[in-house]
Amino acid sequence: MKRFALATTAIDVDAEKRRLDDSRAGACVLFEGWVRNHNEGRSVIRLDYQAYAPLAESEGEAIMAEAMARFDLRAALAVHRTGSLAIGDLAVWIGVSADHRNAAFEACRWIIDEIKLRVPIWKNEHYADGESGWLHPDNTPVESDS
Amino acid sequence: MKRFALATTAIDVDAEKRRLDDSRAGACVLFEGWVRNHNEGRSVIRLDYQAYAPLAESEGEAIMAEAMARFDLRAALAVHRTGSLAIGDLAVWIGVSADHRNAAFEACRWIIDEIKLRVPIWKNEHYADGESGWLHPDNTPVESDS
Amino acid sequence: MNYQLLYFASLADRAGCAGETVQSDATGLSALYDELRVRHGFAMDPARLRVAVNGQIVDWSHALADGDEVVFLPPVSGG
Amino acid sequence: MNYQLLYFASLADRAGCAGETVQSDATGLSALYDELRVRHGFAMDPARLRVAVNGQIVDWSHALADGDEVVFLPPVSGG
Repeated sequence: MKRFALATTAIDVDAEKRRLDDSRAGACVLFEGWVRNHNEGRSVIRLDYQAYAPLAESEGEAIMAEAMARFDLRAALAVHRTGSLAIGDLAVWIGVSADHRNAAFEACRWIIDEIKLRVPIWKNEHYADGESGWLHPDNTPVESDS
Repeated sequence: MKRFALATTAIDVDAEKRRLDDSRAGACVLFEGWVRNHNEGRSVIRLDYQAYAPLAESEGEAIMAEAMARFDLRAALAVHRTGSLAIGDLAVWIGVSADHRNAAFEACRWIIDEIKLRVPIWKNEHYADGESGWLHPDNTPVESDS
Repeated sequence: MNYQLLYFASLADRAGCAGETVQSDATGLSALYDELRVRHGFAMDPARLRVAVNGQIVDWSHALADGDEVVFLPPVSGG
Repeated sequence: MNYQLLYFASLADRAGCAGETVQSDATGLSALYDELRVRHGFAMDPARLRVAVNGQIVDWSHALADGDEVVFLPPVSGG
Protein backbone atom coordinates (compact mmCIF):
# COMPACT_ATOMS: atom_id res chain seq x y z
CA MET A 1 0.00 0.00 0.00
CA LYS A 2 1.36 3.40 -1.01
CA ARG A 3 2.02 5.85 1.81
CA PHE A 4 3.00 8.89 -0.28
CA ALA A 5 1.08 10.34 -3.20
CA LEU A 6 1.10 13.35 -5.48
CA ALA A 7 -2.34 14.80 -6.20
CA THR A 8 -3.28 16.97 -9.17
CA THR A 9 -6.71 17.80 -7.63
CA ALA A 10 -7.97 18.58 -4.11
CA ILE A 11 -6.75 16.08 -1.48
CA ASP A 12 -9.53 13.90 -0.02
CA VAL A 13 -8.54 14.44 3.60
CA ASP A 14 -11.36 12.32 5.07
CA ALA A 15 -10.50 9.28 2.96
CA GLU A 16 -6.82 9.59 3.83
CA LYS A 17 -7.52 10.00 7.52
CA ARG A 18 -9.64 6.82 7.66
CA ARG A 19 -6.56 4.91 6.55
CA LEU A 20 -4.89 5.91 9.85
CA ASP A 21 -7.50 4.10 11.98
CA ASP A 22 -6.08 1.43 14.29
CA SER A 23 -7.71 0.25 17.51
CA ARG A 24 -4.27 0.06 19.15
CA ALA A 25 -3.57 3.75 18.42
CA GLY A 26 -4.20 6.41 21.09
CA ALA A 27 -2.77 9.40 19.24
CA CYS A 28 -3.20 10.91 15.79
CA VAL A 29 -1.27 13.97 14.61
CA LEU A 30 -2.16 15.69 11.35
CA PHE A 31 -0.25 18.42 9.56
CA GLU A 32 -1.71 20.59 6.81
CA GLY A 33 0.32 23.02 4.75
CA TRP A 34 -1.92 25.83 3.49
CA VAL A 35 -1.18 28.45 0.83
CA ARG A 36 -0.44 31.65 2.79
CA ASN A 37 -1.27 35.10 1.46
CA HIS A 38 2.21 36.43 2.31
CA ASN A 39 5.88 35.42 2.29
CA GLU A 40 9.01 37.33 3.25
CA GLY A 41 6.95 40.50 3.49
CA ARG A 42 5.38 40.19 0.02
CA SER A 43 1.71 39.75 -0.76
CA VAL A 44 1.08 36.39 -2.47
CA ILE A 45 -1.93 35.78 -4.74
CA ARG A 46 -1.36 32.15 -5.78
CA LEU A 47 1.23 29.36 -5.98
CA ASP A 48 2.25 26.81 -8.57
CA TYR A 49 3.79 23.52 -7.49
CA GLN A 50 5.88 21.63 -10.01
CA ALA A 51 7.13 18.09 -9.32
CA TYR A 52 9.51 15.66 -10.94
CA ALA A 53 6.83 13.04 -10.37
CA PRO A 54 8.57 9.64 -10.58
CA LEU A 55 11.40 10.73 -8.28
CA ALA A 56 9.05 12.66 -5.97
CA GLU A 57 7.00 9.49 -5.50
CA SER A 58 9.97 7.24 -4.83
CA GLU A 59 11.63 9.77 -2.49
CA GLY A 60 8.28 10.29 -0.73
CA GLU A 61 7.80 6.55 -0.23
CA ALA A 62 11.36 6.25 1.08
CA ILE A 63 10.68 8.98 3.66
CA MET A 64 7.48 7.29 4.84
CA ALA A 65 9.19 3.89 5.13
CA GLU A 66 12.00 5.53 7.09
CA ALA A 67 9.44 7.19 9.41
CA MET A 68 7.78 3.81 10.08
CA ALA A 69 11.19 2.37 10.98
CA ARG A 70 12.41 5.33 13.11
CA PHE A 71 9.24 5.96 15.15
CA ASP A 72 6.78 3.69 16.95
CA LEU A 73 3.82 4.26 14.60
CA ARG A 74 0.72 2.37 13.48
CA ALA A 75 0.34 4.28 10.21
CA ALA A 76 1.85 7.24 8.33
CA LEU A 77 0.55 8.87 5.15
CA ALA A 78 1.35 11.97 3.10
CA VAL A 79 -0.15 13.63 0.03
CA HIS A 80 1.31 16.62 -1.82
CA ARG A 81 -0.54 18.77 -4.36
CA THR A 82 0.91 19.83 -7.69
CA GLY A 83 -0.40 22.49 -10.08
CA SER A 84 -1.93 25.88 -9.39
CA LEU A 85 -3.25 26.62 -5.90
CA ALA A 86 -5.16 29.56 -4.45
CA ILE A 87 -4.78 31.22 -1.04
CA GLY A 88 -6.09 28.90 1.69
CA ASP A 89 -5.78 25.76 -0.46
CA LEU A 90 -4.34 22.61 1.05
CA ALA A 91 -0.87 22.06 -0.43
CA VAL A 92 0.33 19.13 1.68
CA TRP A 93 -1.37 16.75 4.12
CA ILE A 94 0.44 14.45 6.55
CA GLY A 95 -1.21 12.05 9.00
CA VAL A 96 0.26 9.62 11.51
CA SER A 97 -1.27 7.38 14.17
CA ALA A 98 0.62 5.84 17.09
CA ASP A 99 -0.03 4.26 20.46
CA HIS A 100 1.45 7.30 22.22
CA ARG A 101 1.46 10.99 21.34
CA ASN A 102 5.19 11.54 21.61
CA ALA A 103 5.97 9.31 18.61
CA ALA A 104 3.04 10.79 16.67
CA PHE A 105 4.21 14.40 17.11
CA GLU A 106 7.86 13.62 16.42
CA ALA A 107 7.15 11.53 13.33
CA CYS A 108 4.74 14.07 11.80
CA ARG A 109 7.26 16.86 12.27
CA TRP A 110 10.10 14.74 10.92
CA ILE A 111 8.11 13.76 7.81
CA ILE A 112 7.24 17.32 6.76
CA ASP A 113 10.84 18.44 7.36
CA GLU A 114 12.18 15.59 5.20
CA ILE A 115 9.63 16.21 2.45
CA LYS A 116 10.66 19.85 2.28
CA LEU A 117 14.31 18.86 2.14
CA ARG A 118 14.31 15.88 -0.19
CA VAL A 119 11.22 15.53 -2.38
CA PRO A 120 11.68 17.18 -5.82
CA ILE A 121 8.77 19.61 -5.71
CA TRP A 122 9.19 23.32 -6.41
CA LYS A 123 7.03 26.24 -5.41
CA ASN A 124 6.56 29.27 -7.69
CA GLU A 125 5.00 32.22 -5.88
CA HIS A 126 2.92 34.77 -7.76
CA TYR A 127 2.93 38.16 -6.08
CA ALA A 128 0.35 40.90 -5.99
CA ASP A 129 2.76 43.19 -7.88
CA GLY A 130 2.68 40.85 -10.93
CA GLU A 131 6.08 39.28 -10.33
CA SER A 132 6.69 35.63 -9.61
CA GLY A 133 9.61 33.58 -8.40
CA TRP A 134 10.82 30.10 -7.52
CA LEU A 135 11.67 29.58 -3.91
CA HIS A 136 14.44 27.93 -1.93
CA PRO A 137 13.65 25.48 0.89
CA ASP A 138 13.88 28.38 3.35
CA ASN A 139 11.28 30.34 1.31
CA THR A 140 13.80 32.91 0.09
CA PRO A 141 13.78 33.66 -3.66
CA VAL A 142 16.02 31.61 -5.98
CA GLU A 143 15.97 34.35 -8.65
CA SER A 144 19.37 35.86 -7.91
CA ASP A 145 21.36 32.69 -8.56
CA SER A 146 19.36 30.80 -11.19
CA MET B 1 -15.25 33.39 21.47
CA LYS B 2 -14.62 30.21 23.47
CA ARG B 3 -11.49 28.25 22.58
CA PHE B 4 -11.99 25.27 24.92
CA ALA B 5 -15.11 23.16 25.27
CA LEU B 6 -16.32 20.00 26.95
CA ALA B 7 -18.55 17.82 24.76
CA THR B 8 -21.02 15.20 25.99
CA THR B 9 -21.56 13.87 22.43
CA ALA B 10 -19.30 13.22 19.42
CA ILE B 11 -17.02 16.16 18.58
CA ASP B 12 -17.85 17.88 15.26
CA VAL B 13 -14.29 17.93 13.97
CA ASP B 14 -15.13 19.57 10.62
CA ALA B 15 -16.95 22.49 12.24
CA GLU B 16 -14.12 23.03 14.72
CA LYS B 17 -11.48 22.86 12.00
CA ARG B 18 -13.21 25.54 9.91
CA ARG B 19 -12.74 27.92 12.83
CA LEU B 20 -8.95 27.63 12.32
CA ASP B 21 -9.09 29.09 8.77
CA ASP B 22 -6.99 32.21 8.28
CA SER B 23 -5.55 33.36 4.94
CA ARG B 24 -2.34 34.40 6.70
CA ALA B 25 -1.79 30.87 8.07
CA GLY B 26 0.51 28.44 6.25
CA ALA B 27 0.46 25.62 8.81
CA CYS B 28 -2.22 23.72 10.65
CA VAL B 29 -1.47 21.00 13.22
CA LEU B 30 -4.24 18.81 14.61
CA PHE B 31 -4.04 16.35 17.50
CA GLU B 32 -6.62 13.66 18.16
CA GLY B 33 -6.61 11.46 21.25
CA TRP B 34 -8.32 8.17 20.50
CA VAL B 35 -9.51 5.49 22.94
CA ARG B 36 -6.87 2.73 22.70
CA ASN B 37 -7.71 -0.94 23.17
CA HIS B 38 -4.81 -1.45 25.57
CA ASN B 39 -2.95 0.30 28.41
CA GLU B 40 -0.04 -0.82 30.54
CA GLY B 41 -0.36 -4.32 29.07
CA ARG B 42 -4.08 -4.71 29.87
CA SER B 43 -6.87 -5.09 27.34
CA VAL B 44 -9.28 -2.12 27.51
CA ILE B 45 -12.92 -2.38 26.37
CA ARG B 46 -14.16 1.17 27.07
CA LEU B 47 -13.41 4.38 28.97
CA ASP B 48 -15.43 6.81 31.06
CA TYR B 49 -14.34 10.42 31.33
CA GLN B 50 -15.56 12.42 34.30
CA ALA B 51 -15.01 16.20 34.51
CA TYR B 52 -15.43 18.88 37.14
CA ALA B 53 -17.05 20.92 34.40
CA PRO B 54 -16.90 24.58 35.55
CA LEU B 55 -13.24 24.32 36.56
CA ALA B 56 -12.35 22.21 33.51
CA GLU B 57 -13.78 24.94 31.27
CA SER B 58 -12.01 27.79 33.03
CA GLU B 59 -8.68 25.91 33.21
CA GLY B 60 -9.07 24.91 29.55
CA GLU B 61 -9.71 28.51 28.49
CA ALA B 62 -6.70 29.67 30.52
CA ILE B 63 -4.47 27.13 28.74
CA MET B 64 -5.68 28.24 25.30
CA ALA B 65 -5.16 31.94 26.15
CA GLU B 66 -1.68 31.12 27.41
CA ALA B 67 -0.93 29.22 24.16
CA MET B 68 -2.03 32.25 22.10
CA ALA B 69 0.34 34.42 24.13
CA ARG B 70 3.33 32.03 24.15
CA PHE B 71 3.29 30.97 20.47
CA ASP B 72 2.88 32.89 17.21
CA LEU B 73 -0.57 31.49 16.30
CA ARG B 74 -3.59 32.58 14.28
CA ALA B 75 -6.04 30.30 16.11
CA ALA B 76 -6.08 27.54 18.73
CA LEU B 77 -9.03 25.35 19.74
CA ALA B 78 -9.59 22.28 21.92
CA VAL B 79 -12.57 20.05 22.70
CA HIS B 80 -12.62 17.23 25.29
CA ARG B 81 -15.25 14.51 25.53
CA THR B 82 -16.89 13.41 28.76
CA GLY B 83 -19.00 10.33 29.39
CA SER B 84 -18.64 6.78 28.12
CA LEU B 85 -16.44 6.16 25.07
CA ALA B 86 -15.76 3.05 22.99
CA ILE B 87 -12.48 1.88 21.45
CA GLY B 88 -11.51 4.14 18.54
CA ASP B 89 -13.69 7.04 19.74
CA LEU B 90 -12.30 10.56 19.67
CA ALA B 91 -11.63 11.66 23.27
CA VAL B 92 -9.87 14.96 22.69
CA TRP B 93 -9.35 17.18 19.62
CA ILE B 94 -6.85 20.05 19.41
CA GLY B 95 -6.32 22.30 16.40
CA VAL B 96 -3.97 25.22 15.83
CA SER B 97 -3.15 27.36 12.81
CA ALA B 98 -0.06 29.54 12.42
CA ASP B 99 1.94 31.31 9.74
CA HIS B 100 4.80 28.83 10.20
CA ARG B 101 4.87 25.14 11.12
CA ASN B 102 7.30 25.41 13.99
CA ALA B 103 4.89 27.40 16.15
CA ALA B 104 1.97 25.18 15.13
CA PHE B 105 3.71 21.94 16.16
CA GLU B 106 5.07 23.37 19.41
CA ALA B 107 1.78 24.93 20.46
CA CYS B 108 -0.31 21.83 19.69
CA ARG B 109 2.07 19.65 21.72
CA TRP B 110 2.16 22.16 24.57
CA ILE B 111 -1.64 22.39 24.72
CA ILE B 112 -2.25 18.63 25.00
CA ASP B 113 0.49 18.33 27.63
CA GLU B 114 -1.04 21.16 29.69
CA ILE B 115 -4.57 19.75 29.36
CA LYS B 116 -3.39 16.38 30.64
CA LEU B 117 -1.63 18.07 33.54
CA ARG B 118 -4.10 20.73 34.62
CA VAL B 119 -7.66 20.22 33.41
CA PRO B 120 -9.82 18.36 35.97
CA ILE B 121 -10.89 15.41 33.84
CA TRP B 122 -10.46 11.82 34.98
CA LYS B 123 -10.30 8.63 32.96
CA ASN B 124 -11.79 5.36 34.24
CA GLU B 125 -10.63 2.37 32.21
CA HIS B 126 -12.79 -0.72 31.95
CA TYR B 127 -10.75 -3.85 31.31
CA ALA B 128 -11.58 -7.06 29.46
CA ASP B 129 -11.27 -8.99 32.75
CA GLY B 130 -14.21 -7.04 34.23
CA GLU B 131 -12.13 -4.75 36.45
CA SER B 132 -11.96 -0.99 36.14
CA GLY B 133 -9.75 1.72 37.52
CA TRP B 134 -9.06 5.44 37.62
CA LEU B 135 -5.79 6.49 36.10
CA HIS B 136 -2.98 8.86 36.97
CA PRO B 137 -1.67 11.37 34.41
CA ASP B 138 1.03 8.84 33.42
CA ASN B 139 -1.71 6.23 32.78
CA THR B 140 -0.72 4.10 35.78
CA PRO B 141 -3.59 2.98 38.06
CA VAL B 142 -4.58 5.17 41.00
CA GLU B 143 -6.20 2.22 42.83
CA SER B 144 -3.37 1.48 45.26
CA ASP B 145 -3.39 4.89 46.94
CA SER B 146 -6.99 6.09 46.69
CA MET C 1 -19.92 25.82 59.21
CA ASN C 2 -21.45 24.11 56.20
CA TYR C 3 -19.41 23.12 53.17
CA GLN C 4 -20.60 21.73 49.83
CA LEU C 5 -18.21 18.91 48.99
CA LEU C 6 -17.93 17.46 45.46
CA TYR C 7 -16.08 14.20 44.82
CA PHE C 8 -14.53 12.95 41.59
CA ALA C 9 -12.83 9.81 40.33
CA SER C 10 -11.33 7.58 43.03
CA LEU C 11 -12.50 9.88 45.84
CA ALA C 12 -16.10 9.63 44.60
CA ASP C 13 -15.82 5.84 44.49
CA ARG C 14 -14.45 5.78 48.05
CA ALA C 15 -17.04 8.25 49.38
CA GLY C 16 -19.82 6.39 47.54
CA CYS C 17 -21.36 9.68 46.38
CA ALA C 18 -20.70 12.58 43.99
CA GLY C 19 -21.06 15.18 46.73
CA GLU C 20 -22.49 16.02 50.13
CA THR C 21 -23.05 18.87 52.55
CA VAL C 22 -20.68 18.58 55.50
CA GLN C 23 -21.00 20.35 58.82
CA SER C 24 -17.56 21.00 60.29
CA ASP C 25 -15.61 23.17 62.70
CA ALA C 26 -12.64 23.11 60.33
CA THR C 27 -11.75 26.50 58.84
CA GLY C 28 -8.70 25.27 56.94
CA LEU C 29 -8.46 22.82 54.05
CA SER C 30 -6.02 20.43 55.74
CA ALA C 31 -8.26 20.08 58.78
CA LEU C 32 -11.31 19.53 56.56
CA TYR C 33 -9.53 16.87 54.49
CA ASP C 34 -8.40 15.10 57.68
CA GLU C 35 -12.03 14.90 58.80
CA LEU C 36 -13.05 13.46 55.42
CA ARG C 37 -10.24 10.89 55.57
CA VAL C 38 -11.68 9.63 58.84
CA ARG C 39 -15.24 9.71 57.57
CA HIS C 40 -14.66 8.04 54.16
CA GLY C 41 -11.32 6.28 54.55
CA PHE C 42 -9.59 8.35 51.82
CA ALA C 43 -6.04 6.96 51.55
CA MET C 44 -4.67 9.52 49.11
CA ASP C 45 -1.87 11.68 50.50
CA PRO C 46 -2.98 15.36 50.49
CA ALA C 47 0.38 16.27 48.91
CA ARG C 48 -0.97 14.64 45.73
CA LEU C 49 -4.26 16.59 45.73
CA ARG C 50 -5.08 20.04 44.41
CA VAL C 51 -7.97 21.95 45.95
CA ALA C 52 -10.67 24.11 44.35
CA VAL C 53 -12.92 26.43 46.34
CA ASN C 54 -15.97 27.88 44.57
CA GLY C 55 -14.60 26.76 41.20
CA GLN C 56 -11.11 28.27 41.59
CA ILE C 57 -7.86 26.44 42.30
CA VAL C 58 -6.58 27.67 45.69
CA ASP C 59 -3.61 27.11 47.93
CA TRP C 60 -3.94 24.70 50.88
CA SER C 61 -3.55 27.77 53.15
CA HIS C 62 -6.82 29.27 51.78
CA ALA C 63 -9.28 30.20 54.60
CA LEU C 64 -12.73 28.65 54.25
CA ALA C 65 -16.01 30.52 54.59
CA ASP C 66 -19.44 29.18 55.46
CA GLY C 67 -21.22 27.77 52.39
CA ASP C 68 -18.06 27.29 50.30
CA GLU C 69 -18.02 24.64 47.54
CA VAL C 70 -14.89 22.59 48.17
CA VAL C 71 -13.35 20.03 45.81
CA PHE C 72 -10.27 17.94 46.55
CA LEU C 73 -8.91 17.08 43.10
CA PRO C 74 -7.10 13.79 42.54
CA PRO C 75 -4.31 13.86 39.93
CA VAL C 76 -6.05 14.35 36.58
CA SER C 77 -5.86 11.92 33.66
CA GLY C 78 -7.69 13.50 30.76
CA GLY C 79 -6.57 13.54 27.14
CA MET D 1 25.96 10.28 -26.92
CA ASN D 2 22.33 11.31 -26.54
CA TYR D 3 20.89 12.36 -23.19
CA GLN D 4 17.28 13.13 -22.30
CA LEU D 5 17.37 16.28 -20.17
CA LEU D 6 14.44 17.38 -17.99
CA TYR D 7 14.32 20.87 -16.48
CA PHE D 8 12.38 22.08 -13.44
CA ALA D 9 11.70 25.36 -11.67
CA SER D 10 14.28 28.11 -12.33
CA LEU D 11 16.32 25.90 -14.69
CA ALA D 12 13.23 25.28 -16.84
CA ASP D 13 12.54 29.03 -16.94
CA ARG D 14 16.13 29.74 -17.98
CA ALA D 15 16.22 26.93 -20.59
CA GLY D 16 12.80 27.99 -21.89
CA CYS D 17 11.65 24.37 -22.08
CA ALA D 18 10.71 21.43 -19.84
CA GLY D 19 13.21 19.11 -21.52
CA GLU D 20 15.26 18.36 -24.58
CA THR D 21 17.45 15.71 -26.17
CA VAL D 22 21.10 16.76 -26.07
CA GLN D 23 23.94 15.31 -28.11
CA SER D 24 27.18 15.53 -26.18
CA ASP D 25 30.66 14.03 -25.87
CA ALA D 26 30.44 14.47 -22.07
CA THR D 27 30.47 11.18 -20.13
CA GLY D 28 30.43 12.82 -16.69
CA LEU D 29 27.75 14.95 -15.03
CA SER D 30 30.02 17.95 -14.34
CA ALA D 31 31.09 18.14 -17.97
CA LEU D 32 27.48 17.82 -19.13
CA TYR D 33 26.30 20.57 -16.75
CA ASP D 34 29.13 22.86 -17.93
CA GLU D 35 27.90 22.42 -21.53
CA LEU D 36 24.35 23.28 -20.46
CA ARG D 37 25.54 26.37 -18.58
CA VAL D 38 27.09 27.64 -21.80
CA ARG D 39 24.05 26.69 -23.88
CA HIS D 40 21.34 28.10 -21.56
CA GLY D 41 23.21 30.51 -19.32
CA PHE D 42 22.43 28.59 -16.10
CA ALA D 43 23.95 30.61 -13.27
CA MET D 44 23.30 28.16 -10.45
CA ASP D 45 26.43 26.76 -8.82
CA PRO D 46 26.54 22.97 -9.33
CA ALA D 47 27.39 22.59 -5.62
CA ARG D 48 23.75 23.57 -4.97
CA LEU D 49 22.26 21.03 -7.36
CA ARG D 50 21.43 17.35 -6.87
CA VAL D 51 21.39 15.08 -9.91
CA ALA D 52 19.04 12.26 -10.88
CA VAL D 53 19.80 9.76 -13.63
CA ASN D 54 16.97 7.55 -14.85
CA GLY D 55 14.82 8.55 -11.88
CA GLN D 56 17.42 7.84 -9.17
CA ILE D 57 19.46 10.35 -7.19
CA VAL D 58 23.12 9.76 -8.05
CA ASP D 59 26.49 11.13 -7.10
CA TRP D 60 28.17 13.71 -9.35
CA SER D 61 30.83 11.03 -10.08
CA HIS D 62 28.18 8.78 -11.71
CA ALA D 63 29.21 7.65 -15.25
CA LEU D 64 26.65 8.43 -17.96
CA ALA D 65 25.44 5.98 -20.59
CA ASP D 66 23.91 6.70 -23.98
CA GLY D 67 20.17 7.40 -23.70
CA ASP D 68 20.19 8.29 -19.98
CA GLU D 69 17.49 10.59 -18.59
CA VAL D 70 19.36 13.28 -16.68
CA VAL D 71 17.83 15.85 -14.30
CA PHE D 72 19.76 18.58 -12.51
CA LEU D 73 17.62 19.35 -9.45
CA PRO D 74 17.53 22.87 -8.02
CA PRO D 75 17.06 23.09 -4.23
CA VAL D 76 13.49 21.90 -3.57
CA SER D 77 10.78 24.01 -1.96
CA GLY D 78 7.73 21.77 -1.52
CA GLY D 79 5.49 21.62 1.53
